Amino acid sequence: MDYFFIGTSLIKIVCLLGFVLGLMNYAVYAERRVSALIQDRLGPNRVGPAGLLQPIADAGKFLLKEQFTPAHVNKLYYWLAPCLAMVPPVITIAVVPFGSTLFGVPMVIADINVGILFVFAIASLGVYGIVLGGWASNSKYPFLGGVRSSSQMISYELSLGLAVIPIFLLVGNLRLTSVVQYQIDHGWLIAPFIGDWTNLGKWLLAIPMFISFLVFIIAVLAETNRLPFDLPEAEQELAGGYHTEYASMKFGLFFLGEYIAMITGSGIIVTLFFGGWHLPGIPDGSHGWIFGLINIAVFFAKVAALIFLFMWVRWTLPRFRWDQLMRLGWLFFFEIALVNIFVVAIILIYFHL
Amino acid sequence: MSVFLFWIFALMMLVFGVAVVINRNPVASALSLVVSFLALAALFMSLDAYFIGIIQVLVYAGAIMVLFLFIIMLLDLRAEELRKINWVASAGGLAVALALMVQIFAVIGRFSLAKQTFPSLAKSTSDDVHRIGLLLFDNYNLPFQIIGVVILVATIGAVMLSRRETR
Amino acid sequence: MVTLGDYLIVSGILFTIGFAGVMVRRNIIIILMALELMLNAANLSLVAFSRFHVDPSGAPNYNAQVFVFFVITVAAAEVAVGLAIVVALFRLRQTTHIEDITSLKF
Amino acid sequence: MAITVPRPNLNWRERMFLPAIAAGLLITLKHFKNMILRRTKVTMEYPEEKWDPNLPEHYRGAPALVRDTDGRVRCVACQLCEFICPPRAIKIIPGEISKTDRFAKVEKYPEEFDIDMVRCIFCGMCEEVCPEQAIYLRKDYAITGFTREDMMHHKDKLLEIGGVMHGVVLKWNEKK
Repeated sequence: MDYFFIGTSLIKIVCLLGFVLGLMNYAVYAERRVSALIQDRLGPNRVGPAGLLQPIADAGKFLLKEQFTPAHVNKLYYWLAPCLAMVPPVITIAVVPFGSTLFGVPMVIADINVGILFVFAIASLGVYGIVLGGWASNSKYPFLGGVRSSSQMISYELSLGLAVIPIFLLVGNLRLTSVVQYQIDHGWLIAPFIGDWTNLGKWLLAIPMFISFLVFIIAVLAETNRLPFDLPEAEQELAGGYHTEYASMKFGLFFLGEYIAMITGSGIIVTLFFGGWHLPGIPDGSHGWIFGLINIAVFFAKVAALIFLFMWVRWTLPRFRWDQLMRLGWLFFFEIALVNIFVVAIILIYFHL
Repeated sequence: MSVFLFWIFALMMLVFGVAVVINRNPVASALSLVVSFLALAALFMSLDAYFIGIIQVLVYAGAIMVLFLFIIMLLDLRAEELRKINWVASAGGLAVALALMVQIFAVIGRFSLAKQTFPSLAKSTSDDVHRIGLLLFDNYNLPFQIIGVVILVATIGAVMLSRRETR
Repeated sequence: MVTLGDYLIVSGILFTIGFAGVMVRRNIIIILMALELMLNAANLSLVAFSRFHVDPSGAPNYNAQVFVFFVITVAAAEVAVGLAIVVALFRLRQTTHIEDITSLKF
Repeated sequence: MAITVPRPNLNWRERMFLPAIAAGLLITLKHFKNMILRRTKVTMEYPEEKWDPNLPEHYRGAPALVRDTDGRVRCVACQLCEFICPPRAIKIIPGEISKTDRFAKVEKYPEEFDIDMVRCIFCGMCEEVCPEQAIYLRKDYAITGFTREDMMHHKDKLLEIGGVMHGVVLKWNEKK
């Protein structure tokens, strides 16, 4: 047993988990502030300076409220569902490389060779929390929310998986660290022509990569139940959807699970399309621990920017209707992602990239 | 350590496998099956088959079981819980199953290689996705294409079967 | 140390559980689930054999893992069609109990 | 009768929806930017920032009784305000001024004058109807209390809010 490996892994797990949980609380705060600013309001600014202690107040409120269990629910599954909703997004963070190296230790908890498949596998378990919550509540609206959620997740997982195949055609590896390394060597995948301005093939490649990015980000929105696709919890139609019967910390777990899923999704998008922790001109952690810290900061800055994008989209676009959502997923994004793979393959062969 | 983990996951898989069969509630059965599959994926990983383990979680736990749950909820099968058990038929079925188990144990008991431990691999992090991909597109190209056709046929069949009769 | 036999025995017990489920239960959906258990028991022994049969280069024999891949794919197709049939049956008979579905023609 | 709204025929560019989505995103971004740069008018942040300097001339806040420059309560307990008050928030118990008093011609004074601020709707009718100009709606708006009893403004409270008002005094004027 390699005690150094175990020790550093434990430290990384504790630090990353703590950081992400903090980030999650502040994502809730940021959501409220951003939504307020977009709607010409001010948002929560009472608790602490500029309202920065609001997340702590919210957490305290969640914890101190009565743990209420309705009489008509299926007790075991009713209590199990919120935990199941929270766990998968937290596990997924394990494979995301959130920094280069710090004191020679790679800044990723588990650098496994099936990285992106692991992400999809665990993310696909996220549906159980919602479906179970809807079913165990034994009530109409939560049940409809759960059924909607399961069909939505099955539909959009296809686009999610197909959208990243072009990347792995380029990289030739499922390991997320090698995706980052490829982007350091060949330019970010959202704009592969950077640094290689005269190569026509890279300019052509930018088009399918952008389509891939669009499909992926839309599928992530659908997977995390963010607003244009938040049909499982549509307040106006389903009175809150799958968490209608939940209160206090059980509701809090559903709520925070959604935000952690958003952070994880942003982290994966950053890793796949925006070069992970890489910023041109900044060396990696092997040149000194200060650069290692800067790399981590760069990664989380990119994640924060994407979270802002998610919030911006949420407070701009209206919700899709149910049949529109299904038609969009099956008849549009699925096909476009499939064609995209062929286009990328042709470009790769023709230009010998 | 690995022995300990093996028995933990094997027991988990078997216990939840039994739970699939004996649960009266179909939703509870389906969820037990998910846990059983997750433990099985862990066993696959203990055999250094990372790709297969992840595919197991992705396809079985993530897609097939969600489909099962979806159908169970759609059909609302809770009413079936109250049915009486046919004890004679159940005992007969169990007897046949036990006979099968005894037979399997006897075969494994006589299998001389079964007492050996697993040989060590050359390097711990072999790129199994790469190797499986090469095999799949090289040696097993025709079966792979046939599988594609099978999935297409299954998709068409599922769509045809679940379409409502229009008169 | 864990031997090949341990994996085979666990796989055998799992297969038996699935078999018993098919024999004992009378709900089509549970029977389909038990079938999945049996398929997975076969997968487990295939992967165990794959790991046991190490090449001279020091890599496991991936042929068996390719088979497992095929089994999983076919199982997915089978479940899709099977559940579609169950839904169609349920529309006609309002039941998923196999003792209620005894006639050959609807 | 149902009216069928015709669906507009979209051309291919509108059918893509992407330009519309981008335009929508730009609109919300403009709002966000204007808020960050403090170009948008927003709700006043009340306890820190008070409305007082900007209150309009005839703002109708809490009703109050006023004294005249000699320190006399101008109210003569005619009970017109009690009569006119739409939510019946005002309750007056008049008291008689004794014949020997200097102000015997006034006859009545308010022994008790209660305004229930839970009921008051700040309509200003009491101010309008008062013949003695004894009740005014002042610019107090932060009227709070923990109980219903706290919200009951008694005579001394009303006089405290009201203060002294200059101007004509009719009945209390000795010369008239």
